Amino acid sequence: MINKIVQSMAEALEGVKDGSTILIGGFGKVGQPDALIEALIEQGATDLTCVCNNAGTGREGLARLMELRRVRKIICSFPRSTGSVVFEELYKEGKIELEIVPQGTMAERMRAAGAGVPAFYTATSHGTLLARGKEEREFGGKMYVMERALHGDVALVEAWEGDRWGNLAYKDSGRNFNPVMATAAALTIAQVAHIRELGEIDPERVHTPGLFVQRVIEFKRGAPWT
Amino acid sequence: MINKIVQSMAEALEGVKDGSTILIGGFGKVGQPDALIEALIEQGATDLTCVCNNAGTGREGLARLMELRRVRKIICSFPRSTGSVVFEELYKEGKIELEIVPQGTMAERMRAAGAGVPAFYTATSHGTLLARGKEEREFGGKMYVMERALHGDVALVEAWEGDRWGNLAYKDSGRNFNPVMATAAALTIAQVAHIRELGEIDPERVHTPGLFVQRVIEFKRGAPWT
Amino acid sequence: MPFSRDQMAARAASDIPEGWVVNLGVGMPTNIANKVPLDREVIFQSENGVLGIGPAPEPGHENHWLINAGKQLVTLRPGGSYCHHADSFAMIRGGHIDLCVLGGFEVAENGDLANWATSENDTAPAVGGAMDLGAGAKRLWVVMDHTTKDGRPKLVESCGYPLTALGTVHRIYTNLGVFDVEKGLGFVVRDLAPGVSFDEAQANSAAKLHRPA
Amino acid sequence: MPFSRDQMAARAASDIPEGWVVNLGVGMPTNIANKVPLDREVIFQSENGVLGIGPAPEPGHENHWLINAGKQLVTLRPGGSYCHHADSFAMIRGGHIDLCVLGGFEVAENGDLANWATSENDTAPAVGGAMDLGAGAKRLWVVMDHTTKDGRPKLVESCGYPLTALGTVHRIYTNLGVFDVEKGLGFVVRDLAPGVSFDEAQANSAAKLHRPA
Repeated sequence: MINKIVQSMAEALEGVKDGSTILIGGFGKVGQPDALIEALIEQGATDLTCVCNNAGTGREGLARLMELRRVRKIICSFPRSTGSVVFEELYKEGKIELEIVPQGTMAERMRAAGAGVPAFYTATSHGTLLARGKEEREFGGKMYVMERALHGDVALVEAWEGDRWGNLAYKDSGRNFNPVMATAAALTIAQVAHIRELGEIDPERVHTPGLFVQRVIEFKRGAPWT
Repeated sequence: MINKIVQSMAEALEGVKDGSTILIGGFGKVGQPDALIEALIEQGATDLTCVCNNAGTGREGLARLMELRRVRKIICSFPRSTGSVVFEELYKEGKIELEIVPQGTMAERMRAAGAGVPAFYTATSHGTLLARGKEEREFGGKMYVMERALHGDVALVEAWEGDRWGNLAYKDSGRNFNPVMATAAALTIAQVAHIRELGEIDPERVHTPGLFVQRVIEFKRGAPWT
Repeated sequence: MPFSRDQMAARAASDIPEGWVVNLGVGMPTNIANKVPLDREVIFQSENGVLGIGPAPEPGHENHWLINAGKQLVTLRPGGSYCHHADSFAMIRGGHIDLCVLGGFEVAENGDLANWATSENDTAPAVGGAMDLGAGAKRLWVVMDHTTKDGRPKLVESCGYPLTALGTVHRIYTNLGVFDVEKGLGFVVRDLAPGVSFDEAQANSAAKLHRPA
Repeated sequence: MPFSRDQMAARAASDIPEGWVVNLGVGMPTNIANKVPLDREVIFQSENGVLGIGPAPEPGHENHWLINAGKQLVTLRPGGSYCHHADSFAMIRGGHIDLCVLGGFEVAENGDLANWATSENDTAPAVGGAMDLGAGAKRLWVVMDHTTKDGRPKLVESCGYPLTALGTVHRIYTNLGVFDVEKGLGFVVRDLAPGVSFDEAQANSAAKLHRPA
């Protein structure tokens, strides 16, 4: 019997190595795998590259991981959100590397990684600072930038429901980066609000088929995430 | 009020021009927009390039369109299926052009067209006859072939249900090429088994959001497609 | 009297025809949605994978799983749907969004937009989806004040700030009026706020304004 | 006595561990699914967007919307799901399929596979998804007769037919036995059919066979 469901956060994060690239799902607080990030803090891996749309807020979660100096580099589209104090401090002091990627390019680079596409062209960022040092090329009279696949060693994702095969379904705007990141990492760990019996998730709305997921753990975030 | 629902097949196919590239959904007979193909035969456009996984079977549908000498070129992965007699005759006599594309590359080229990606790299076909004349390039010690986006002027797709905004949901393996083709054409025409009221299709299982669809027509194919 | 921010949003809203798919940038552009009557069906897309955004939720009926790109709680209209980030930006990059409205630091007369960083050495500038939207949408409008707080013009001959997208702005709504960017010509005045003269608009711009043909 | 086709399928099936995601090519490989007991959970993928294919439908319970890549009616297991063609081949190209089993015209000792065209001038050869599967799956096995009907060996030093994929075959199941392709070495005999000698297998091969270390 295939059973990807694990019972403890320690088991969920087991084996995450120093130096890993960690893809972290969520947009704002929606679809953000809070419990897995806490568990990663607990787990101890360091020298991490984190890929996440924002660079953390407040002093919890990703911000806490950065404050503990466990994040070497952050790859994101929007580091400067309200309350990203920890990141801004570390960045000012040169204690964290930053790679800014346009949000759509970031999503597509991970989609490419998951789909076996090593590189693709996009018009996004052509002629801007973010295209510096990148190959540009003309197709049909228009200029495009070559972007590379962005692979993760680990993806931390949050879904509404999941089953023992690793199938996931998301809720509303909780989908965001999660399904894309799930395809792009060697080890995808899913925090789900509800474990379902196999076959309970409608096959037409399985958003992440189980083959992209290695571990599933149930975690109810509590209000208002119910 | 947005209303993409049309009442007649003539209206559905209106304005399709000679010389168009037509993307035709379906895999085998599943998700194949039979009624729209018939309507295209009726409509009269000629000198067409058809993109379809197979090159037609029997003497109906796409095969009939070819027999009428309205298809200049076919782009497909598998021209030689059982009963593709019309195609084989025309091809032997040099009366139709053929571009063979690996099935996954064909899907990805249309996905790229829909996603604003003019070109991408894939390992598929590297070192084979189908890579001849294409740029090859190394990434991370492995060789890849550069493939171009494949755009359609028109896509003919079949879905299980659709609404007046053009939202579509497919049934079982009827999804196949249809959602990808819907994104890749300037004019996407959907034949649906059931028209639904706006909001009746679960927002979590809208497989093709309405912005990719210009016209919707209800057509019940009858048994066994019920 | 120059347009208020509310009036700028209303003015932009009134120019959006039924049936368009529209992405509104964070900040001033977001307000445009409130100015489009619900019975004129405009489909608002948000890059976090929401298509068909409805009005703000009524108090007590908030759904915390449903936010827009500005991270505000929103609702979904009947006919709306969800997708993931790569599919959402495929819509944007693939040219399936009829209109995107962004805020701006500067717009140049060739349609260049600068709206994400204030210098090449900006500490951790935040780009979000602006470059994707700027390059991908069928039409790009900008809503912004005509000048900075200290009076520096934001309609310019060429952008001094780092660029977001090249040559893609079609129209600008400011407190002084509405301006089209016409290829090979530059800024064309489409409309002026009540009591604002052409000369006043010109005096507040760092590029030539043209009268409509 | 050489393996029958059914025995070849059963032999391959017995080597597939629980939990693998497996794509079976049209023809001989498809039969492998029938040889995997349902309680050993192997997830069969079909490139037309079906993951978790179950046994053939019982008469009277056919669902005509549900076929596999060979266009046979199938069923979906609980836990199965559907996706579109680009997502399906993203699974394949992205290395998410543990095993693909294809038929073959020829396999070379460096792992090259030829299975789609019989000459460069083939009239309209049909490739389907073979090149994607050949290049993308984590492991590629081939199930084929050891020789052609007229006795020509199909295990060769280098392929004469046009290639499908380069250097990706890991194992071959034939009527004479089971052969691994080892990098830098070539064909290694893993098993022989009952009554088939190493010499007989070698005599029917056009490349050197190695005894297992």
